[in-house]
Amino acid sequence: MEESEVRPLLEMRGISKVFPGVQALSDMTLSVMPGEIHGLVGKNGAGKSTLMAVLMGLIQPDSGTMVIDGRQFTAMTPAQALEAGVAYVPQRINLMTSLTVAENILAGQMPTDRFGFVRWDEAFKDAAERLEKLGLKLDVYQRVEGLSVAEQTLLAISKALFSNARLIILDEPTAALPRPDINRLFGFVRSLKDRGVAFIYISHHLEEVFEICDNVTVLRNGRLVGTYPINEIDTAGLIRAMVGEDVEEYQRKKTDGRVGEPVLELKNMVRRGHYEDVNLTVRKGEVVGIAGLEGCGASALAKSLFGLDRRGLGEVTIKGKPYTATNPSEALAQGLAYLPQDRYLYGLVGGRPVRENITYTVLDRLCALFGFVRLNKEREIVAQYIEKLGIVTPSQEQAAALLSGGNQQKVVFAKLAATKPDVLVLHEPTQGIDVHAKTDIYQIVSELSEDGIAILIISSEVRELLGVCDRILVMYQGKIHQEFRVGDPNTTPQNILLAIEGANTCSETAVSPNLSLIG
Amino acid sequence: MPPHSETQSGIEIGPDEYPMRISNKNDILLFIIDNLIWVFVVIALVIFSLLSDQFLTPNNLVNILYRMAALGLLVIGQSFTMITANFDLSAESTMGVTAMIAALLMASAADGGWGLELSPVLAILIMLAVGALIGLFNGTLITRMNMNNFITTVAMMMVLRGATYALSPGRSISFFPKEFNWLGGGTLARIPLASGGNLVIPTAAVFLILAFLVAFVITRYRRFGRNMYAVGANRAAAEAAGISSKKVIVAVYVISGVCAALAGLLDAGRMDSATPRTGMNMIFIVQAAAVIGGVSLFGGRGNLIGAFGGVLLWGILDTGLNMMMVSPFWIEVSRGALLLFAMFVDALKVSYLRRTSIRKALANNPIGLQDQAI
Amino acid sequence: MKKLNMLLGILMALSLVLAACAQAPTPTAESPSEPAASADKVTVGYGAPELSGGQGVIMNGMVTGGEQKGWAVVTTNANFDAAQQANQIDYFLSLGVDAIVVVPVDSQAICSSVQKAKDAGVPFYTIDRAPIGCEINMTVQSDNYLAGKQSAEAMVALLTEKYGEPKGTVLELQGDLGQNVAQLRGGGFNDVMKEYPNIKIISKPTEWKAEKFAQATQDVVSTEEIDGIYMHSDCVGTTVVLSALEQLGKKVPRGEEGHIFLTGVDGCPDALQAIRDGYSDQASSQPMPDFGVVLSDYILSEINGEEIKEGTVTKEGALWSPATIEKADTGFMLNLATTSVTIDNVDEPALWGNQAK
Amino acid sequence: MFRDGRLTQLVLDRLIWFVLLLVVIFFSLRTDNFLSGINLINILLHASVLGILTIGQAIVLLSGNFDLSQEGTISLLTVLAAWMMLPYREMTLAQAGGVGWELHPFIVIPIMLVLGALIGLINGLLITRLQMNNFIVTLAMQLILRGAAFVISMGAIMPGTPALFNWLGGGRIGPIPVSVIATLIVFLVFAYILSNTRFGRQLYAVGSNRQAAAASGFNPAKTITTAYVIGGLMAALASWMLLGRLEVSNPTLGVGMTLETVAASVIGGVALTGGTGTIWGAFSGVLLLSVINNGLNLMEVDPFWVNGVRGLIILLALLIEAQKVRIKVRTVQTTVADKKAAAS
Repeated sequence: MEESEVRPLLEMRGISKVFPGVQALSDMTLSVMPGEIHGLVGKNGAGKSTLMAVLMGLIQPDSGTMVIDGRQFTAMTPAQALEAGVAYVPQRINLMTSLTVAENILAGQMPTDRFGFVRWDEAFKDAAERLEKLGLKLDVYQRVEGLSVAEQTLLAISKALFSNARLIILDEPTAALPRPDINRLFGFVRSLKDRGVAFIYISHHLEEVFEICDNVTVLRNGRLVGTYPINEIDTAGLIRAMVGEDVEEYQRKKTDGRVGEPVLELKNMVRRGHYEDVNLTVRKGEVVGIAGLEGCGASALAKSLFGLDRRGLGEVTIKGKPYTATNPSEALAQGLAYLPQDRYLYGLVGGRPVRENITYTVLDRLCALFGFVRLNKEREIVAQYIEKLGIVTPSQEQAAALLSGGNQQKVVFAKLAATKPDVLVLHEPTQGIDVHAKTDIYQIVSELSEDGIAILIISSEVRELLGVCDRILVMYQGKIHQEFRVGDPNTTPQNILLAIEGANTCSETAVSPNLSLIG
Repeated sequence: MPPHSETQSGIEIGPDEYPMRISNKNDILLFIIDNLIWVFVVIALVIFSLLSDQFLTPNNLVNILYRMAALGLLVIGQSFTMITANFDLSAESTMGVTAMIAALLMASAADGGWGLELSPVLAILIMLAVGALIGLFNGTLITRMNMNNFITTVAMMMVLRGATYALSPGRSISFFPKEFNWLGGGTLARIPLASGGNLVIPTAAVFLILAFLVAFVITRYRRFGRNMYAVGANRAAAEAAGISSKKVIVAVYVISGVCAALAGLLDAGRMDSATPRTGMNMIFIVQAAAVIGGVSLFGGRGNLIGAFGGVLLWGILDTGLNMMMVSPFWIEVSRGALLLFAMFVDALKVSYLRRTSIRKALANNPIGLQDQAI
Repeated sequence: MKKLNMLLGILMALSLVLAACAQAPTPTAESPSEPAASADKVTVGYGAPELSGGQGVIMNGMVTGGEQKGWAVVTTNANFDAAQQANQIDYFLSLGVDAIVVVPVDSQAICSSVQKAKDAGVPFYTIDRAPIGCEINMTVQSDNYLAGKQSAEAMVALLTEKYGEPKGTVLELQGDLGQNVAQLRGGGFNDVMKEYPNIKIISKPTEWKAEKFAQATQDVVSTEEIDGIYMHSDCVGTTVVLSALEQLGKKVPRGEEGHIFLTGVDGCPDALQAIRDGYSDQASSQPMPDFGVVLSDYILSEINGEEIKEGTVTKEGALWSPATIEKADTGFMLNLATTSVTIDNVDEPALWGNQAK
Repeated sequence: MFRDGRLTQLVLDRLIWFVLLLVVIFFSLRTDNFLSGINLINILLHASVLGILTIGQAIVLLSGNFDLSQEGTISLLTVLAAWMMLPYREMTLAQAGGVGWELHPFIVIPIMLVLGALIGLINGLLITRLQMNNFIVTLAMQLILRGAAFVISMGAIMPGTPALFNWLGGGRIGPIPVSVIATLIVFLVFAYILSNTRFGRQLYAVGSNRQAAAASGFNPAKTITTAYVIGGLMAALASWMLLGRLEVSNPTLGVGMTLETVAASVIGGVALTGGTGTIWGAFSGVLLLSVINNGLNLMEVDPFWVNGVRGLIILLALLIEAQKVRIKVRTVQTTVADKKAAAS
């Protein structure tokens, strides 16, 4: 009993992995105690995913050993990993969308009677109960394809828990979650922690790492930088460890909102159930942020503007001209471009070369007679944007899917910027992107705004908005709830977070982010 | 499975894989819509019984089942593979080759057989085994060798048909023992009718219904069945849930092979002979029946009851058109037109579902983009 | 709204198509409304194995034969599918036809249906192919095996004439080897050829597909020294093979250097024309249109309760006459003579290939 | 060299050509005049009609759909063309003349192409506008079209199409058949179109990620419809070629060609799920099939076995081809790793 207390649940020693031409991991060491929440941070390509792949048995390490709960492995199969109690919750949720919630929860182990026949009533009951325990309200009869992204994420995490995992790897779990869900998740993670379940928590949201983790391990270029107790390091230090040198928080040179004539104007936009009397103006060269909880109406507003969704009533003008687009092509034609939240689904055509992805929006302008693309002109333009946005790619012909997250996002940016829009709507522009790339993206945003483009950013990262925007609008329950002008004394993260929560302060939600922001 | 393939066709938002809860009006409506295939079946029955007075006789109705028996078995096998997002185009040839092998085993050398003159039971067992083996082979090639299931089974289709021709060679073999023909050609009972004459119940008709029932129970009430859906819906996720997708896929191909062998048995028994062409050109019709019945070409959707409806519909069209004495020159056209019509009504259903987005699934999936983009 | 209108439009269009199909002009069938088998009117069910080439002719023959007698002839097409044919015979039985005439897709598989017809007391006849292994009322055929032999003999003669001895290479373009027509036509041909070891036979299956006739000819003729070509069906083959030869620059008229002998079974119009033009040499012409007409007489007589007797049948000016009726174990067999058509008798007006419909 | 596995990938992407090479070697060893010039021309000749059809099929597949109606289009258009061109002949049995319009080929050919395009358009509209299942719609269309061919011809053949019309299918320029040249040109054209035109981009985008394509301002419905129209056009072109070569119409023409075209495309690396594959890949598939058919015609194979052997060879080819997937997986992993290295 005694030694099992002290014995770590997971111990990885001297793990090395060489891919032809790249040392993905060298002599990595990682040790997780039972009931520990262990942060794992590092830039994209630092080796986090490779390390996890080794732990999941997806990749066989060249050297090194793993001890899971006293059992020693040099290499293992995914089955062994599962059996040893390791579960992985990926960033991009991977569920059986055409099947019911219950079946997704019980996949592979549907309850059967003694003749081996599936007992549906029990299945649904069981699934419902399990979800109930997590305080998760989901219709177990519903097909997963009918759930929202947030719901799907929660379901995926719950699934991992149901598979009796002792060690759960959470990879960017909060990427698509609104604050209350994050709190629920964290609360739940903590409750499990008390029961001795260990977590490896991978995230780019450092404040969350500070909020939830006990220890944090930093990787850089496939090597271990160090493992720190969370209370012995601060944000700056962590970033320093990740990046290798000091990077101060990004601060864009703010323009004064009054200069420049209005470009995008919304008057009394109403779409029942989504948003009501939204009035806002974005001026030339101005960057306006919209903050709010999931379902506060911001994303609905953005989608509607771009024609991905019905618009409802209300008047929209761009540079004084009425804006009437009902679908993306019209939207682009009338000067409004939109960077979608899910770049995998709406942003990129992963299988196609970077070159094509960048010029999709401007083909018409590139086309000569009979729609023949003028290739050299195309290459020119693409080269420009690759250079301008600093996209790291071996060639224009590289398949977009093979780029790192940050570079993929830059490609999407290039695609939009190429249309020379008057208005650019960005939805979570830095989601799942490493710190370095984020800074690049912010740089890009400010350059674009200097080009005179009116920019509207919808983001859940308050610090990001504070860094980039001139004004920050907070939406709550479909209405514009409050406006903050950056630079005003009362424009503090705390106040904004409070506003996001709808001003009525419930301690837990208000306090936890503060901690991280103060750090 | 590419996202658009789903939005392509209505029927893939077909009957549910889970027991329907009839709690409110919407659900009842949904239930009807989800089982639209049966509405088609009824409509077809009505139309044809109006057009031809010999149509709506008990014997004729039973005979529809009897005639569709072989097709039905193939549809079962195909549905199993399709639910796991695979095709088995070799089924039609498997049907042919197994029937021929059984015949060769039973026939005397004089009748062109191998002169073994095996007992029917033995022959049947062997043909089923052969079917299973073929399935095993298909499955192994596809899972272990990473070969494309569509094209692999097409190649197998050629190989097996060739084998049938070569084994026979080219000749039909006929006149099997009664026991062999019992399943395919035998009659189970004769029920005297008030209108005079007997209602003849062929074994094949009953067997077909039983087979579909069993298949349905397997796909809905056995773990294996649910694993099939899991694999078809999202192979990676299924793997993550500890389901060995390769095992499942191999298994469904074996099942498909056995079903094809049974189809061969039914056909040979009914015709009392095995021809080198047995089963030829059936596969597209088989897939059509399955798809009309709501089984998705891309896996994870549809159920066996629906597929049964598809078989029935096809049988009714076939019988009806022939009994209406449509000129053979026109019959293909009519069949195609009716098929198109069924698909069209089905499409209406989907657009209705989307308008009154009863199901979030439909509201969510991006069909909308396409409409507005036009 | 626009969408809805379009839906309606298409709905209309489709229902029109359907209507068209339902009341399709069925030259052969009575309108479905009135019961097919009424006491006064004789109804005959005719099952064709397919409809292209010679089979269309045979069906038309049966239809004309029936119409002359004022019968209703219900026609179906099995598309080479024995099971489908069985279905269609079931339909005939449930329609209560007075007689069933079938060109069997498969001579053995047909027997199960024959049994059903017997049980229902409906007389059963076949055309072109006798059943194997069961007894029916009567078969009207002209021996496919014989036809094959005739073509073979013609080919042998031509080769002997060319080389002074029977030798050379012959390309045999086979039908679908899964059907016994092809088997008989091939069998007759090869049984003759067996006796001439110096004649090399290259056999290529074509499944009756015109493309495959062309491809096989192209491939073989361009790579081998071919003296002659024998086609299991000159209806499908003649034009195709000749055009293939032409494209190879090997379409040479009779008598000139490098002429490739062409023989085949069926005796289709274009085959006869080719013989006239001197590109083809022989066709074993079967009196296909007559099958039905002749048979209809015997059906009538049986309906009137008369017996069919063995012996010889003669008809003025008919090429098939004199024909013999004999009692085989598969029932009465009326063998119509096959005519070996060469340049000498190609203009014989009685040849079906020379007749207009 | 193999460091980033580019060379490996280069080879793997073209593996099908090596498989083709293997098959060619096999046949040239087993038969005498396989490699003779005239026979190579034969191979190309047989590749022509199938090739044209496969282009259409491949493009529809790239958009993520099937087109089973092509073979029906062939049946109908060949019959229709003969029917419109040939002089009226009193219908001798089994063989018909035309309707008596005796239209000039220059009128008939455009009609054929227009009809082909029209059929494609109907397919496309039914599938995109009404969300009908592409598989069933085109299958039904196939039944209808072939049925119509039988209705028009009453099953009879119509021989003797005019020489002018036959030029494409039967004519030769020097030793080279016109159809071969035409086919190669069409392949070039479409290879270029797919890589270098707006439509090509849209096709691939829609095929591989419909939502992203729509969000980039494309119109998936339009693209798919266009794909079907091209499919129909190619079918019409193929009909012209085929009828020109055979010089006789027959309602059964084209039976079973759908499988061949899909097979050729897939062998050539066109994915049934859309978005991946190239015209040249499809071309390699076509070549492989026609090489096999031709080789079997030259080889002394028992006719009963021909089809079996054919299937076997295809199976083997696939087996070899399939092995690349495993190796590929590894290479891709490495490339990703590289990117990561590059990023950090």
